[in-house]
Amino acid sequence: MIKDKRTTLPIARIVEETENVRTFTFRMDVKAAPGQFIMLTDFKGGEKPFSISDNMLEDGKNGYLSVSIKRIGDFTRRLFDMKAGDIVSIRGPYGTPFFIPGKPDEKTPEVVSKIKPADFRPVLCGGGFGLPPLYLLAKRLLEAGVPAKNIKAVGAGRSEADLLFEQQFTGLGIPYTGAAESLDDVSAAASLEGGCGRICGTAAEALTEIATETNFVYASGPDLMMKSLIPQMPQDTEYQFLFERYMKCAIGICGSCATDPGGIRICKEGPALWRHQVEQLEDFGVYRRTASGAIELFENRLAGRDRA
Amino acid sequence: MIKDKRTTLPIARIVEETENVRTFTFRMDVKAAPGQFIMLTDFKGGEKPFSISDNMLEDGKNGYLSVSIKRIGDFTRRLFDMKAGDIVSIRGPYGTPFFIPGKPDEKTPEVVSKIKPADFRPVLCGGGFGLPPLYLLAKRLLEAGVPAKNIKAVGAGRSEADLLFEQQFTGLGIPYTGAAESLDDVSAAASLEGGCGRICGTAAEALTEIATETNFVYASGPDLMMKSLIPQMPQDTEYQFLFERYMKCAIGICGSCATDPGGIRICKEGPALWRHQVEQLEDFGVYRRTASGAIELFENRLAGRDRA
Amino acid sequence: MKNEIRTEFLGVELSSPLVLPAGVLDISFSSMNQVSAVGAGLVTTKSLTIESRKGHDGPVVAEVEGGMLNAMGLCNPGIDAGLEELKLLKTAAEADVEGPGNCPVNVSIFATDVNGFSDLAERVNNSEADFLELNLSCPNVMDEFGVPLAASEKTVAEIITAVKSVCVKPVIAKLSPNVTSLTRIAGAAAEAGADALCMINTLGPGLEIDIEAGRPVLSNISGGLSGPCVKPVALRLVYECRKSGLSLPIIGMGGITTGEDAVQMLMAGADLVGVGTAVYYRGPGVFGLINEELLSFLKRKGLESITDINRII
Amino acid sequence: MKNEIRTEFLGVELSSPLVLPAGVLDISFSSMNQVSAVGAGLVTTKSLTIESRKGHDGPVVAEVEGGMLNAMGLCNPGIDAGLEELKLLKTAAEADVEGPGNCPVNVSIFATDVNGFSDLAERVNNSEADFLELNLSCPNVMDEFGVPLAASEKTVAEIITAVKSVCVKPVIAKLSPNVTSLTRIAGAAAEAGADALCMINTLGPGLEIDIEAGRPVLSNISGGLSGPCVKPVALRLVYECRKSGLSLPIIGMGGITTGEDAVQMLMAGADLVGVGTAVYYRGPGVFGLINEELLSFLKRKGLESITDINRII
Ligand SMILES: Cc1cc2nc3c(=O)[nH]c(=O)nc-3n(C[C@H](O)[C@H](O)[C@H](O)COP(=O)(O)OP(=O)(O)OC[C@H]3O[C@@H](n4cnc5c(N)ncnc54)[C@H](O)[C@@H]3O)c2cc1C
Ligand SMILES: Cc1cc2nc3c(=O)[nH]c(=O)nc-3n(C[C@H](O)[C@H](O)[C@H](O)COP(=O)(O)OP(=O)(O)OC[C@H]3O[C@@H](n4cnc5c(N)ncnc54)[C@H](O)[C@@H]3O)c2cc1C
Ligand SMILES: Cc1cc2nc3c(=O)[nH]c(=O)nc-3n(C[C@H](O)[C@H](O)[C@H](O)COP(=O)(O)O)c2cc1C
Ligand SMILES: Cc1cc2nc3c(=O)[nH]c(=O)nc-3n(C[C@H](O)[C@H](O)[C@H](O)COP(=O)(O)O)c2cc1C
Ligand code: FES
Ligand code: FES
Repeated sequence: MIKDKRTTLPIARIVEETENVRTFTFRMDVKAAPGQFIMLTDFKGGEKPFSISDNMLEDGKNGYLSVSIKRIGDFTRRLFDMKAGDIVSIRGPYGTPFFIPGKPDEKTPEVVSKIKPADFRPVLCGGGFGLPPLYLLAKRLLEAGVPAKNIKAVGAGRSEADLLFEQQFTGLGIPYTGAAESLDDVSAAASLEGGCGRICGTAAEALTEIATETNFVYASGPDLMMKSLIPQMPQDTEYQFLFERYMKCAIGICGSCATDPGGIRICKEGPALWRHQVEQLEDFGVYRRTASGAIELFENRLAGRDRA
Repeated sequence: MIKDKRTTLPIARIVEETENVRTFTFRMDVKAAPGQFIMLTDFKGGEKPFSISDNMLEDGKNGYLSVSIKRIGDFTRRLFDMKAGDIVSIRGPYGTPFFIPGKPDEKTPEVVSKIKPADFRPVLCGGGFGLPPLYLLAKRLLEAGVPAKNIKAVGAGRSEADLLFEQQFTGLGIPYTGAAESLDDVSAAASLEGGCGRICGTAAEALTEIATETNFVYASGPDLMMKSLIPQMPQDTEYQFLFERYMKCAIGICGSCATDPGGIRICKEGPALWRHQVEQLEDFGVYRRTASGAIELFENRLAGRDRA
Repeated sequence: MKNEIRTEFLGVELSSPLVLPAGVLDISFSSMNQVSAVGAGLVTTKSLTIESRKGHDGPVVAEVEGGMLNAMGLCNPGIDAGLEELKLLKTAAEADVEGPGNCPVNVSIFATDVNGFSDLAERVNNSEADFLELNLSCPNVMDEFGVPLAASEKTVAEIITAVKSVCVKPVIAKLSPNVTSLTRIAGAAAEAGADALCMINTLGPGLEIDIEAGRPVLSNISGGLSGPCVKPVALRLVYECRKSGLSLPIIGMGGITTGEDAVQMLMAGADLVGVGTAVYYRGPGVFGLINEELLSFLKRKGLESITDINRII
Repeated sequence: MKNEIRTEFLGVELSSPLVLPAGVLDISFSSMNQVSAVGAGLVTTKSLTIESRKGHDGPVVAEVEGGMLNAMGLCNPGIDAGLEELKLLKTAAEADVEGPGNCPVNVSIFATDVNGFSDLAERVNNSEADFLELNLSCPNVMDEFGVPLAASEKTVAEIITAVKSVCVKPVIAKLSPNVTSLTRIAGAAAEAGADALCMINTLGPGLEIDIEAGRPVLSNISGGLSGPCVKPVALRLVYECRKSGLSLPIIGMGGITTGEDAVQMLMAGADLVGVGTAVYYRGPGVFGLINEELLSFLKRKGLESITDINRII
């Protein structure tokens, strides 16, 4: 019996979110928890991880699965050349999803497991294509009984065009702060009353402004972005970060995605890690491993190319 | 996942039934239906089929499985040298078991499927080591609500020593007729009132005498013995016969046990066959296939050695 | 008949591309007739030898994860009795008014040298056989006969040349996966004049140990591996033969259990598809089931025939 | 530590006969440390090459019935970076007060010719490595490098001779099952001076086709088969090496997933037992689980140590 069946199917729909980000939707009836990812291939060389951003159509129709993809290199460029109806192949969902209040497991820190949904006041902070998986998370939080007004979303990016999913979050009644290093219209940087608006700055700066009543932070994005949030959180705030590491097998055997020094596999024990796990990482924000397994320092990397 | 697990375990108990027949009991908790068989090996060359004769100890303790084995050739001789505690290995149970009234399936002839247990009046007729599996059948018939007085058992054999399981059947309250071609004490051939006693003759002769009220015949034994019963049954009596054919795989792929001309596999569709299946057999009582698959006519075989 | 996928093979028309391979439900005419009736397009006899063989002592089979080990030991009634079964099969199939039992027959033979094969092949000339298959690859009689003949290009070529010179039936060479390069051996077989290839025979062989007894489960110690887990190896070998330029018809087998498996085998480059061990998992009716599954795949994809998927990867 | 089954291997004491084989959770010091901590007695690095390799494009794995295909393509950071991980591993293991992470390390290397292997072997001399393993048998880079080196007795012997002449560490030759006679190759390796053998590398390789796309699932087309279904083949090969008189220590691997499997491997003739793909089925904790299962088997049978079951069939 095969545990891990592959599904090869036509793309049901492609929606352009920004010039470089598109949401691909597939007719696939699987249980997908927020933070989990799929491996996607077109059988033309390359199979890559993408976080699940939704599992229904806007009209509420179930049995769909969406991922929002940023055009970066060869593989994603090929995807951007595809049309609805073209065939791709998916395996997954994989990985340990985000925590949902009221549903603790043995890994949930005690203080968090006691929070009732009604008292849960999380910030969902995503950088670039890190934001879409937080949209599925937001839906699940609402379903679990967390009031929309308790939740705040921060979308961060280099420019305004990188601020994803504003409509989707506000559509759920969740205030959305866009934080960009450069804004097209600087005057758009309004006051963040109600946590809604734009700031010309980083995710961390946005968090400082809106996190006053926050008791939990979910973040998803580049290591450095996530790391920059920690000093801005009120003391002792528990959090979960969604990690990216180079993925090959996605089923926990090749070791490509393992973090140092504990060997936590991002494809299995992650992508969502708890604060107590994050605090033990030595590689976090310092280096990543490339496809060969070689260590690449962020310093050197940033000197070269920046993709946040 | 392995469907067909082997169990290797010590022999729990060996009981001598007659000089050449011993009952081997194993501590094995499996669902065994009457007519089914196991494949038994000692890993010293040879694995042979034996019918399940019981699945509990006399004191009613469950979780046991028994087979009654006749010493015939090399393999069974080796078994007779074994003691309780020695290790053997078993796979199974295999095959389609006997019909139990009240539990028809799609293969059960309509007239039979309608008979209520209380109206079921079967004769259980076994030749040599064909009798023990009928003991498990008798137990299941009683459990299904067939009254003991409705059931008659016939044990047939060459000599009195071949008349097996008399005590077991009478212990269940089932009258037992022993039919032997030679009786030690011919005066023992009493009247068969109540269907209990001895006759000096064949299984067929015994059936003629006791089958007056019978509406079903179960038989188990050599082909020729079973075939001889047919003319003695009241017209239109439905029956099931338990077949033996050369078995190798016991899981339906090698074709060793297939019958002609329909290809019915005794290890799968058999050993228990219905009258309508039996009536189509061309090999029944005419020939068997040897270990090589070659056809061996009974005529020639009987001229050589007779093992009934 | 509704589930027909008519296919041509070496000039003979078959009602299905599914083949009953040597060794499964094919000792007696009855079994072969039954398998033909439920949907096989071609049935193969058990590998026949000059003299009858009772085969190895039991246990002869052991289920393992993903498949099965067997060491039947080439039990067969001998070539003469085997060819008698063919006569019975033809009679039985003709008697069957429904007709579908009447499929072509491939006679498998096994010998240990060139003369042995020629000898057997000549006897097959005057039989009802449609094809002759040379089992060059049984892994279960190595203690008796040494490394399978299919391990040597030279031996394979010699046997095929000799058999082709005496045999009037199309000759199929059955090859072993247990060699460093099956592709080279397939090439040698093609060059020597084989009309088609059949691959793969069982893999390994493999050993399973009963830890309670501390003994091998099979009395022959090891046995050939077949069933679902050998499928990837079979597909790769068929594919590599095609990639190497081999154009002979191939009967592809090894673990084919579902219509999806059969589609894969056709895509890899096989022309017919053998279904053996799957009888254990899905019963003899597996032939009808796979025919149905194959047809419904073609339909769903809007394809006319299996030639549309054949060799496409 | 409670689940210890102390074992000696080439003069080094191990806390368990279980080995992490090359290619599974062994790219970084962290993974190796973790596997050591949960019960492996010896960990092997990913096969290291002179230059770093990013490996094949995905998909690189495909689950199949009874096992898994992989074509990672020998991704590794290169020998120098790889040996750096060893330093990190030793530091990390020493920092771990609980201690069990501190197990010996086997460095696997891969090259395409004698000089390449000698070169790599020399670099390993001055490292923290306890053993050196020669991967002579990767089936996943055949397009790039041709048939595995382990297919030729002569090549195997040459490489081992050359490596032995430069390397101060005990040398383990890792062999391929995909040859006509592994036993002969094992014999050649022994004669050339290998200190131990490791078998088997992945089987086949195999091909899996996606029928919807009409494309091979793996970007490399084929990939090596591992996992439960290769166990019978691995057991048979280890057993045959022993039967042929080979007395070198053997690390037996291929599909070992449970304590029962490990017992079978020891009975077949292995001295240590590799556990790779089982990590997929049972997680990295599989090492601890198998240690427990092995111990409870020994206990139930009233045996003192694994030498009581070693090579008993
Ligand atoms: C858990 C996880 C979730 C992800 N979710 C999303 C998502 O929702 N949307 C999205 O657009 N992107 C996501 N990514 C990143 C995405 O996988 C890469 O952007 C993509 O693989 C780039 O491929 P490329 O060929 O276009 O670019 P390349 O030129 O091949 O690579 C560009 C960069 O992408 C990253 N990358 C490439 N291959 C992999 C790989 N196999 N595993 C991990 N990172 C890789 C590396 O950082 C690399 O430097 C996620 C990554 C991970 C690990
Ligand atoms: C379904 C079935 C149920 C059986 N139940 C019983 C039983 O409950 N008790 C019992 O004593 N015997 C039973 N037998 C018969 C038993 O299997 C044989 O008596 C036994 O195999 C003889 O082995 P041997 O080596 O001692 O004798 P051998 O000298 O090898 O054989 C003597 C005869 O036993 C039969 N036989 C041998 N091997 C096989 C085989 N693999 N399959 C079928 N028949 C074989 C043949 O008729 C052969 O001529 C049953 C057979 C079948 C097919
Ligand atoms: C029980 C059994 C017996 C077999 N006997 C033979 C044989 O006599 N001759 C032969 O060429 N192949 C024989 N084979 C091999 C099959 O013909 C086939 O090549 C192999 O089993 C792979 O196909 P499968 O996985 O569909 O069974 C046998 C296989 C099995 C399972
Ligand atoms: C993902 C993966 C990567 C592997 N990489 C290597 C490798 O780099 N070098 C090597 O010698 N063997 C490699 N192997 C083979 C294993 O070391 C082992 O020989 C094989 O998988 C059989 O054992 P298993 O069934 O327990 O996995 C790899 C196996 C897997 C599954
Ligand atoms: S990608 Fe996580 S272990 Fe392979
Ligand atoms: S014994 Fe019945 S088919 Fe093999």
